[in-house]
Amino acid sequence: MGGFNKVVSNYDEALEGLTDNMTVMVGGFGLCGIPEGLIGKMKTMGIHGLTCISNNAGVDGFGLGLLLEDKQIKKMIASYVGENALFEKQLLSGELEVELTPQGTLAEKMRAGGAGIPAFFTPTGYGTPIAEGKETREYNGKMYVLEESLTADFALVKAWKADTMGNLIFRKTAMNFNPMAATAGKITVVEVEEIVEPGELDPNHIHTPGIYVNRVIKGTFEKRIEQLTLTK
Amino acid sequence: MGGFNKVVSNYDEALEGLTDNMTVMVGGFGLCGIPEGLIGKMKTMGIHGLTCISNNAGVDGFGLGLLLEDKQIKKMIASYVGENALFEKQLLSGELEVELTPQGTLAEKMRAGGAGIPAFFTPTGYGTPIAEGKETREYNGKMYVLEESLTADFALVKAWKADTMGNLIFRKTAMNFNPMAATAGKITVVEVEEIVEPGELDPNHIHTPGIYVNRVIKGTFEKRIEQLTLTK
Amino acid sequence: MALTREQLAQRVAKELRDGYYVNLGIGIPTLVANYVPEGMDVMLQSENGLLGMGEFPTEETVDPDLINAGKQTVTAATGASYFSSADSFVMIRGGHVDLTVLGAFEVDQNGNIASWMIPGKLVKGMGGAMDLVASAQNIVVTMTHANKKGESKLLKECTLPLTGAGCIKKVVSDLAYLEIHDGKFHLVERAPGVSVEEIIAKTEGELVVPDHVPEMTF
Amino acid sequence: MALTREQLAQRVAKELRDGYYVNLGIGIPTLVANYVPEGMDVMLQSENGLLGMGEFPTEETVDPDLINAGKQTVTAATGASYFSSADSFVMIRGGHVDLTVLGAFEVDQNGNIASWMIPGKLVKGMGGAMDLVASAQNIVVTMTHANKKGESKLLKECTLPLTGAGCIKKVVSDLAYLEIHDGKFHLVERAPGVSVEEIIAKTEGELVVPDHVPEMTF
Repeated sequence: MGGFNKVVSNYDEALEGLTDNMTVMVGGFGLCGIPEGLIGKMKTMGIHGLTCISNNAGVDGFGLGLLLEDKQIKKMIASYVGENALFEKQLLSGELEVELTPQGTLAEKMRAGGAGIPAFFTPTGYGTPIAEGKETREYNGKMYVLEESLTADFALVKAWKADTMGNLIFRKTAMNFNPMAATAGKITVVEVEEIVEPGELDPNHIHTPGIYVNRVIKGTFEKRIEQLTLTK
Repeated sequence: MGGFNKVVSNYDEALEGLTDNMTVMVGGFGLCGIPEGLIGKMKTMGIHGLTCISNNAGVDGFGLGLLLEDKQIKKMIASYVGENALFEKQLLSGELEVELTPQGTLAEKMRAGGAGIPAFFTPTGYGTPIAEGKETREYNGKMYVLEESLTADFALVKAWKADTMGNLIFRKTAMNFNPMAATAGKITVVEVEEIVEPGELDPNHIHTPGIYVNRVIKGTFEKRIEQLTLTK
Repeated sequence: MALTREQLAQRVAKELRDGYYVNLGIGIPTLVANYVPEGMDVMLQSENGLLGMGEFPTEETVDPDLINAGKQTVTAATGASYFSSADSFVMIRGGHVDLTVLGAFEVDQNGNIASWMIPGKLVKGMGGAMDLVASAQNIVVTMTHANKKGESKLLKECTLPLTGAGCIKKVVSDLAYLEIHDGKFHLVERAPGVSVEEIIAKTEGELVVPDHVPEMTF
Repeated sequence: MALTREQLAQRVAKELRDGYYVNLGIGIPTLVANYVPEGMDVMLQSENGLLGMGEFPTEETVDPDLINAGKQTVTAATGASYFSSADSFVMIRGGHVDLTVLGAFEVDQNGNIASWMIPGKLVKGMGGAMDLVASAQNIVVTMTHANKKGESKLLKECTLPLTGAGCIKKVVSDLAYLEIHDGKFHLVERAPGVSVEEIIAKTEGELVVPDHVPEMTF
């Protein structure tokens, strides 16, 4: 399948075209299901002025936290950013801008971006600071806020398995924001644990069809655990 | 799992509470993936004045076409209704009302209904009769139409397999409108080919989690083919 | 000679590129699948919930759970995936499909298309056509240039209710390949043996004709 | 005596019903899972994308790909399912979750809740809390009745930026179980050994006190 072989062999190729001041959407929840190698590559590329859309901003020294070390992120769109001392420092000093977005609204904004829906009404945030300056409207006696969708120049996604055509399967809760990110990037790059041949993934159970995926790279993952909690 | 056993043993129980003049959302595309037994039960129950939300209206003598024979449907919300002589007759005589909705808008209205999103903007239908009387708005130089979501008193869904907790897996293109319908019914009833024990379905590949499902019934299916096309 | 249905499909197939995800409408557009150029791979999207539509099945492989948007029994190609109709229109509305081919009753010089409703006749519904034309970047309309009475279907302004507004840029008719921009039809190719004069005569909309109009090749 | 964290969780657990799908917030709400009444089954929803959260794993079964919304490693219960965060909030926003339990800084007599932001302190974000309170029909807030200085956290009007407006109907504090309707707090139960006078003294918002206020049972 010549035209559908999305596999690239190195990170240079994977992130070709990603430059300063772009908007990058990154899958993951905390450190779970993040494209570790692609984030690492963004660090070594030294690109700056990034707007990152991701539910969280990593921790000191891992995940998107790596990009904070050299102040590569200009603006963060996220729902929760409290795991990171460097983040706090740059936020308070004004070096970093944050647009806090409720988690469900963030997920839906990403889905809407990929789905060609520019805006939708949600009950989330009505009557709170999140709704300030936004249009509100009543439906069936309840108040809703109009929220606009999000897209990105690049979407960086972590999946479990891909076939060479970019069909994806995620694993357990490492799915999280990855499927929506995959649909919302002008260029979508997926880092996976395993690449298989077309036909090896059950068509009935593909989470993300290859139509959304531009590049696939096989990564190696540390999968750092943020909160190790064990049964006593 | 006492409180999570959704299995009912007969169609009376499956459709208990469904009465005249209710709104019923029905999964399926043409005759593919329709809850045959639940539709048959609606016919024998003799309920009338129904508003049916379904992509199509069946054919003469099968699918939702069965409900036309006794004029049980008052209003049809669908994207394509051209397979049915009885439908045409009742439409022209004014006995039946039709609200034609573009297929993608219909699918999204059903998803939005289940997702607590009362309205969204879509490019579909702008400048056409579909947009008449609806709010339109420009985003990034393109025009969009505001569409409202759909929910129903009952959602009737056809799935391939369910576990007793109502977790569902669909098969091939028999999925179609069923997953969205499952989320948008006040009461969601699912007719399946096979019921298995909890734990037998791979949690990574459940299409519809049981949270949306109120009742599960094992059916038998004719699976009539509308357009048999074979390789010559 | 006006193009046959097969020739129309053949000409449209020249718009395919290796690696394209393509949605083909019912009728002539469906035939385009038979003319994918040698050595080129395309994936066909069917809006009911299938990416990677294969050939029609045999009597042995036919499966009522596997149909296309025309409700025909089909098979799945290697690398196919199934998904809900909502997810299918995420692909379509989100602009992820590379090429959409569909038929029309009328197209006008402003890129409007009418393809779903003839007032006074029974309205069967628009199916997915409105979503497809509203969202795709690259749409090819394939149609006859004129109706059976010889009246043009490439108009200054559509007379029938629209399917979409300002969205059509390419038309393959049985007489010509035309592009639409700047509020005009632009004649690009003519069907083999069809004169520029005939095309001009059968085009009601404003038509820009270059000095040289090559014949189509297939 | 004011309730302990464990007792708070125990009292909240009395709001569970067999067959409930439940979202438990971080902190005390998480402990509610330890007090599901005998013979009752509930399914725990975690908003990152898990329905059917099980116990914490052992060293052998721990899996970095399986965490809850508090980023703790967990397991999956029998009958669990995984899904995207968008699909997770279809459940939440669509009102499919039967019971939501979360903490708060302040609640007021109009059902407003403030739980995510203290101006002047660093703002870490609201996570999924705003979605949860905006959509759930049945929310229990569990919190201390007053802060460490003895100042009431059950107010006439929240002083902190809101998480949600007019959405809270039930509060289990360390002193009492209260319901909110008609713009007032209604005292329903008091913690064992806590006097009605203490509850009145520590409730700034308008409080309706019935003649008899039973002690909580667990």
